[in-house]
Amino acid sequence: MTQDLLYSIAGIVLFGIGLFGVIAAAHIIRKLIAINIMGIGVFMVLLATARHGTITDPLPHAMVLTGIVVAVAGTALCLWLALQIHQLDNTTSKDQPQ
Amino acid sequence: MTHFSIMMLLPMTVGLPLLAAIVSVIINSHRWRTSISTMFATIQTLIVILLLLAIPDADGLYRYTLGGWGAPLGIDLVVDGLSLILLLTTTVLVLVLNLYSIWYFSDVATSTRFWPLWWLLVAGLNAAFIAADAFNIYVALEMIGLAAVALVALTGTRTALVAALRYALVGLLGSLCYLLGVVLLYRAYGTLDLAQLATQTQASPLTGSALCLISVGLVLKTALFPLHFWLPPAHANAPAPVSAALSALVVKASFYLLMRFWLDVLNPTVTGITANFLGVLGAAAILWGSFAAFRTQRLKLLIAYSTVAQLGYLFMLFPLALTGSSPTPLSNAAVTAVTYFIIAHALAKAAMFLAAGNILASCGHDKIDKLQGLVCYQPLALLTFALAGVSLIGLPPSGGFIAKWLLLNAAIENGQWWWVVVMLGGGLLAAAYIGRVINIAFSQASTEKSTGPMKTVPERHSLQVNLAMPGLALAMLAILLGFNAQWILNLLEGSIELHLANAGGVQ
Amino acid sequence: MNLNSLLPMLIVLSAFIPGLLIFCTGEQRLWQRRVLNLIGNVSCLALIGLLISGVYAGEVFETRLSLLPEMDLVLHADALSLLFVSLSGILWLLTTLYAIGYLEGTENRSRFFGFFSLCVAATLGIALAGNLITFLIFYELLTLTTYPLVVHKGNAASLRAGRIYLIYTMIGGMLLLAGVVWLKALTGPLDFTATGVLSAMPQLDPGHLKMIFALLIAGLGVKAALVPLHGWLPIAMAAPAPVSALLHAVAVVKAGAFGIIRVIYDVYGIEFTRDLGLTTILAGLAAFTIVYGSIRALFQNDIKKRLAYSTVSQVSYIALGTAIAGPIATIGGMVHLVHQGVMKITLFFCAGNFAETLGIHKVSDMSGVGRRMPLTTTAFTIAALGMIGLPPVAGFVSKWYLGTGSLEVEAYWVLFILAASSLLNALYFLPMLHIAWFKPPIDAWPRRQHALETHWMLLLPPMITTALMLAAGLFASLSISPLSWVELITAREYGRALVSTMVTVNLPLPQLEWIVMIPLLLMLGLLIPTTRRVCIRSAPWAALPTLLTTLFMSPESNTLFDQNAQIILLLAALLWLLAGVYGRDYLANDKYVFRYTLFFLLCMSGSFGLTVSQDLFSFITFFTLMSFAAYGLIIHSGTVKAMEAGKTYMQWVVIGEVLLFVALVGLNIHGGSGTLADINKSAQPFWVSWLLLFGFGIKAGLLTTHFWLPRAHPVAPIPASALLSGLMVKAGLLGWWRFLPLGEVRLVEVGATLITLGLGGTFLAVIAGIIQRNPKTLLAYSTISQMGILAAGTGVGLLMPSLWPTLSSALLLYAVHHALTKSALFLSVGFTPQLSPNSSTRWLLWSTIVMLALAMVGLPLTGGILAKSALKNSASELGWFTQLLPITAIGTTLLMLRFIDLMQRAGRESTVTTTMMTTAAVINPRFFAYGTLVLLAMGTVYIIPQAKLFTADVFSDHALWGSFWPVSIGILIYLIGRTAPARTTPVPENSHERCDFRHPR
Amino acid sequence: MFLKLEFQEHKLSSAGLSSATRYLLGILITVLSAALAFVIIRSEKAAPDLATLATNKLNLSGVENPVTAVLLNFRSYDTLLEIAVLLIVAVSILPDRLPIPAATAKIQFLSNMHPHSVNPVLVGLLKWLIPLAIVMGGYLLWTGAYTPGGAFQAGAVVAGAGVALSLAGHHRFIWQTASVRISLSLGLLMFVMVAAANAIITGTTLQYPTPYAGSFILIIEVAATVSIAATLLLLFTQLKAMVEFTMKGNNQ
Amino acid sequence: MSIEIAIDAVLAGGIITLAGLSLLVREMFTAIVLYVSLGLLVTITWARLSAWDVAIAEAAIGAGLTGALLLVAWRQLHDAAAKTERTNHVS
Repeated sequence: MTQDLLYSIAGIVLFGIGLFGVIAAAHIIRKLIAINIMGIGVFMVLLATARHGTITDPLPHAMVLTGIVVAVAGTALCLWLALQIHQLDNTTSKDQPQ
Repeated sequence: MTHFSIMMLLPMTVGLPLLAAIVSVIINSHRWRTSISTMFATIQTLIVILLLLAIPDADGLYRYTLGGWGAPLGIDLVVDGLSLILLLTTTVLVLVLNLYSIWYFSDVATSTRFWPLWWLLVAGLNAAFIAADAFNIYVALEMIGLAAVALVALTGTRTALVAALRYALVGLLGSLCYLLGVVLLYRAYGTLDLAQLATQTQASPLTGSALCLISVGLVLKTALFPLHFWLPPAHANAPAPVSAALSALVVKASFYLLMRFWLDVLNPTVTGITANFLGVLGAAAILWGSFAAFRTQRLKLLIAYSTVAQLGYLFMLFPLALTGSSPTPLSNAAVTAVTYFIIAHALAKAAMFLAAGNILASCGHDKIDKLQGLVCYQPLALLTFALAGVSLIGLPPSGGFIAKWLLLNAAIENGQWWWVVVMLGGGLLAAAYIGRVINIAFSQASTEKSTGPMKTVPERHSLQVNLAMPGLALAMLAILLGFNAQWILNLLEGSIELHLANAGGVQ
Repeated sequence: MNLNSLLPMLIVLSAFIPGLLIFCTGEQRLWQRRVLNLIGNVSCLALIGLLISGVYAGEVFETRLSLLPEMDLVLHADALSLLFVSLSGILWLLTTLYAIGYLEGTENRSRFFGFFSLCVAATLGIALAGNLITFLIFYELLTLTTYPLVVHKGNAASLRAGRIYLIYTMIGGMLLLAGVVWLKALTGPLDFTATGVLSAMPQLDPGHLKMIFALLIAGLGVKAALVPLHGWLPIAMAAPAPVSALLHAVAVVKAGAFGIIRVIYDVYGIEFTRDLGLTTILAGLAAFTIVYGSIRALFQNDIKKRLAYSTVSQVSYIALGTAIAGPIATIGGMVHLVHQGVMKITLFFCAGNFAETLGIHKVSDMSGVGRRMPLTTTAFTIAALGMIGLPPVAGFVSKWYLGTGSLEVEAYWVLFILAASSLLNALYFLPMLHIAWFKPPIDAWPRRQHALETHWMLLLPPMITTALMLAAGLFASLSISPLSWVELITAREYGRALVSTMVTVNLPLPQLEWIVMIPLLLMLGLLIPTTRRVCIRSAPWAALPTLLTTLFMSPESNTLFDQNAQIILLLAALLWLLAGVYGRDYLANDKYVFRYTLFFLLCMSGSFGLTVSQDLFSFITFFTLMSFAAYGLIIHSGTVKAMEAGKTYMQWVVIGEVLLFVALVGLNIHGGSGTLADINKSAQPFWVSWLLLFGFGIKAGLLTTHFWLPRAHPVAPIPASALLSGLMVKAGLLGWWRFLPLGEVRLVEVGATLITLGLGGTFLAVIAGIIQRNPKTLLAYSTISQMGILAAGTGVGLLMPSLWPTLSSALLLYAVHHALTKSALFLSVGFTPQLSPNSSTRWLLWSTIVMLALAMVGLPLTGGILAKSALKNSASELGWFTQLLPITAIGTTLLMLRFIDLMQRAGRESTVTTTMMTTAAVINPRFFAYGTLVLLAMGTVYIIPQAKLFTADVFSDHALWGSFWPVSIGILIYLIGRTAPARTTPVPENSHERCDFRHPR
Repeated sequence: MFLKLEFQEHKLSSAGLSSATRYLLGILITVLSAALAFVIIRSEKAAPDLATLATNKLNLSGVENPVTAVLLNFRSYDTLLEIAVLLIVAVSILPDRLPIPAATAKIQFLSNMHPHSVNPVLVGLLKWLIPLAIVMGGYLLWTGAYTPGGAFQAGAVVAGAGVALSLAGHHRFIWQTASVRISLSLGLLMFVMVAAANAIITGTTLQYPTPYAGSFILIIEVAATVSIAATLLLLFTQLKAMVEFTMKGNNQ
Repeated sequence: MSIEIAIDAVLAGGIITLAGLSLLVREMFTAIVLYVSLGLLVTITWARLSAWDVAIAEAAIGAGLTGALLLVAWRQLHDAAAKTERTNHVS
């Protein structure tokens, strides 16, 4: 068992956990956490792949950096949408007399 | 110097939209923004046309080395007949939708967001079409996905926002699946360049897993049948030009990539069973999507479901091109057919969404059952809808007909008659749901039904011709496509083959 | 690109571009739209003219536009496409005109005319399509462009219609598409070639080809409304009338039928199709459709629906003709494309006129519409008769060719289908005509708004199409007729020159055409109000020129015209003249004298025409004319009884027509065509003889087919009865003589049957007649009896051909004698009031009546004895027959005695006004005519040239005794019978089993 | 799969899936993951050719940190598009209504607020923290060329300072000004400009002239840092602003 | 080497456990906190994989900013939920 394989497998497991969470969870924040976990899993496999004993491949690092930024952007967008929906729900529920 | 100018056109297809996006972020005047956008759209079309003219000199394939590094280390751009056709479709549609949007988004607040997002979406699309690098595709897909989500959310209603959110989640999930697949490929072959991958791939479990993950990701974004659930609400609730672009272009981008991976990059891994599996899903999409379109109550939802159904036709490509006795000539026929289908559907569907947008704007709703008498007060919109419908059903003379004809031809020549049955049945179902709308539109506005509370009296002012014309132009284009198929096919001829041939040559 | 390669495209564009422009016109721009329409119409027709002349000159016209590799959009002008193109072009013009009138003042006209033009453009494209793919393209385009027309009204019914139309046509289109793609994948580009593309490719799998054929035909069958794919058509009736007209006559259904022709002939090749065994199935399907459509039509009360089902039925004739796969049947099928188009469009125009002008939508509402809208109803009538297949309307030509063609390939069952279809057609069309013409209107009509009966634009198109279809039938043999054109096409399809032309119309005799024309011209004069009175007055004299010509014409001068015919014509002219004179006086104060005169003249024309006609076509034409026109005379009085009688008459006439149609078709195919003299009668197969026997037997009142006679003859006005009983029944006889192989071949069974039935009729009619109370009915039975003798005589001729030369003369004498005497007897009934005991002129009248009765029974010195002895002598070789003849005389005596009795009773019972008592009441034209006829009846027989053969025998003792004893026995029996109290109730005139069918309501 | 979305916490439901489905899903995913892991274990990894290539070409890239070289030279196109992705999110979140009159703004994009309660510790800390963060950001940016660090990290640190500022409640960012829009798009703008300039200079887009590669990269990085910082800050403040907006609405 | 592997294994196990927990715990706040701590562990992992650039970015953006965003959003949803519950109780 090398470091590479260990983290690769861990990455796959994280990906699986995240996938399960995305599908099975209902709450939007939970879903986003799950997606981020998936992302971490993918990055982990990628970074593990970058390890070749002494040599470290810089390409995956750059890719992961890009991936992290994209992930945070996506997460932010999703949260923003969720909050907007929530806001609409609250205002409408307030408008309607009970 | 000539070398220089032609080379430059390729990155410019991405650079220009980006520039347009930046300009429309910075500039805060509606008039300037729209006129600059139009200018950019025109220039972009010219660029693609120039590329189109230049491509024969380049033996049908065109590679551009960004940063001067070359494939494994740097990123290349590649364009061949297929991608050029998609680029052309994109630019033409962008130009028309651009004009439409000028009049459609008169609200300043929305327009402030629309134009940058619009151009970023276009940049993403163009980037995806000319991408030659697996990771680059990921970034382009994210661009497309997030921009599309933001555009869907522009409507601001709860349904639209929920649809956008769902779309965003699906998009992220799909991208991650795709990315994991790319990671596995990188692990196995140590390169991200598609052409290099194509030469190196062998059928191995790892490559197979990679193909699986990539396919799941892309299929999710393309909304193939069981994974289509996100599409109808998203496409139906977006603003009209966005709906048009989503249905016409966005789903096509991921399909185009799917095509590239299955037919070219990871072709050795593909087995007949998997290809047939996609075909079966496509058939299910045709039937189910059409059925759902027939049952739905809202016009835009109907069109969106129609997209689900029409996407099913695209997936006929895989069994038709990848199974059968002699793959090389067959694949060409099927690829040609599907490419033609993509164009025809893009034009028709965009036209349809624009027409629906006009109807929605003038009636204040798009409930199909309440569209009586539409023919009298929105004749142009209905005409647009009907012409586009003709193409969607696949009736001659229209682009849709030629496309369906080619598909059927490919299926019959391949001896896979069951797909013929499905496709023809799908055509009938399409006729059913389009006929349903038109039938109601032709009925007289029911005056006797006014006994109930007239909550939904549509505000029946005719929209300006401005809004009607772009859609009509697209619909006419979809029809005219049926008359002049030859030059598009000439362009396509051998593009995939050349791509395959040249893939090994580039190191 | 020269003109030749542009012309087909230009033709399509000539309809397409105006269509697009019309969309852009404002709703209120009436004239702009009209001008656009007109420009399109006229330029289209001009281009078609150019095309036709070019194709005649052998130039090639082809527009080719590449769509895909191996897939071209080809517009190609060949003979077949020209047929359809010109039909579409002409009918487009007419329909546009009609539509302008029809839609005046309604909404959305720009849309309507726009789609209308586009629809025509698609039809033209279909016609000109040079390969299956182009065909498919325009076929689908047609679906799309007709849809807005179908739903034009926008009400629930039209929406439903549109929906169903779309469902059907879409499914059809998909099937067609599947077939075309498949075929294309197998064979490559599918350009139509005259002998078929596939027949030249032997390596193809027949199983595939069969399945493709099924797909193609199913796809085309939807538009062609083949059962079970016809469901959309009747429902599509919700569309406006011009649309229905266009849908049914030109565009949609014809597109399907045309496609079937194309597929069978130009793609598969007819012989190849036959070898694959596909034609039989298609023919079966078409046949089923024909019968099914007709049956469904029977039960529709909505006019347009009935017409729609009629279309379902009629269009399949085209498919049938194509599928029978013989050159002649092909001609029939293809020419029906044009003929049916013209006829059906007329019907729909008329239906539209009824609906638009008077708000009539139901058959039952058509009561009396003939009086309010005579022109429209006339057009409707002619078209309907053409649909039934009556000559000389175009429909007959198609049916004739279909029948002949089916015999050519020995598909006898097709004849049954044709016969059944004609019967059914008659069943659903004739009641409509009856209702329209002879029933009183239900309510007051809406007020007239136009100078004519309706808007002139609504009236003109049906008039033109009526003229067209008459012309297509009458001048079928001209080289510009559709028929000739179709013959040319067929010759090319079969790859060899076709020599046989089946219909040669030699209008009677070159010199004698005017005999027929004079009554018809007079009839036309009748239709014009200003000349009406004059024409009514001079109607009888229309027969005079005929009389004079025939009298002074030497038979030898014209070989075509034998002596017998001359005598019959003379007889006819005489009877028409005298009965006419009588009738003018008799009906002077009748309300419906106009109608009477009209049918009188038509009948006269038919009667003359059939006598002088020289070919099958003319004969059957005039025979039909006479038979149908007589209906008007029979129901003249308008009483319930008359109506019932008329109905029975019509039923038998139609059955007779159908039998004769089949018989003559058989005669034609086996005996050759040409003039009657050229026909090889002895070559006829046995079934033709049987059909002739019964077909003409109906007219001749032969036992078992006589039932109409005792009902119809008495109810007509007296002069008409005289003509019916005296002359018109002889037409049946003439038919036998003309077409049975008398004197040539011995037909034992037919002859024996004829003798049996004839003699049986002779005796049974006596029994039935003697218990009648109405003298006219009695006379009618007497006619049956006498005709029985003539029939039996004819039967003898069949049995013993050697006897025929003399026998024919004897029969002629007998016929002439009977005609004169029976007419005179009928006319005498009109003088019943003068027979009352206190009338001063009764003795004069009684003497004439007794003279006539004596002549009838054949007492010496009368014409009767000559006739009877002639018959007896000529048949002397047949001992038992001559033995039976005197016994018939007993029966005749009984009948005549009873007649005198009845007349006496009637005279007693009649209420008499004083004016009738005077001598002056007798000195009038009526009596003059009657007197002349009596005199003629006494002696004319002797001056007939043929009489010379027999006069010697008349005065022999044997003959005298032979004529005397039966009469004596007859008188004896009658006296005995009269003393016995008559307990028996008379046989009601309608005693026979009623085989009528209900009026569909 | 995503047919049910919830925004309220108190329901502990599970996307409308029954427990059986959840178990099945879990088993399915476990099996698939295991299979994938197995495949990875069994399959060979490609030789690090690209890594050696990158190392060999590093001296041509104008920077010494290989990751930065990849990000901003070898695969700069990816980064260009990535910054575009950030712009997408920024534009879609960018508010279009002014919460307060812009006239109260001291700096163009920052306005003073007068919160009810001020946390003096936090305020005191901020006075140190913000300059420190900016210096830190600058350092990370500069050092990115040689050692780990770069525009993303620098932007994140600067944004962190902004977050702290907004959490303190003293100031409020005004996102409607032109300067904000410029700074949001500055990174992308500079990137595209540099690309265009390169095209003119070297004939190939994004190919820096070798001696000036470092400078070009620095220009891009500076601009990108500004944009990244602005975008990240925007994301945070917008989500937070929404909270305040909604709370206000609820309190009324 | 084995110690190295052991550390890595512990790290990986911890990450997986945290990931599972963050999806399974009932309280959303706890889940977010768990996620942030997961991010920190991941940062360490990245460092162990000698991906220093990534580690910095992960700490700043992946764990830090994402966590902050999630918390902010959660707070809003939570407050509103509590509020509506309260109003429901009152009425």
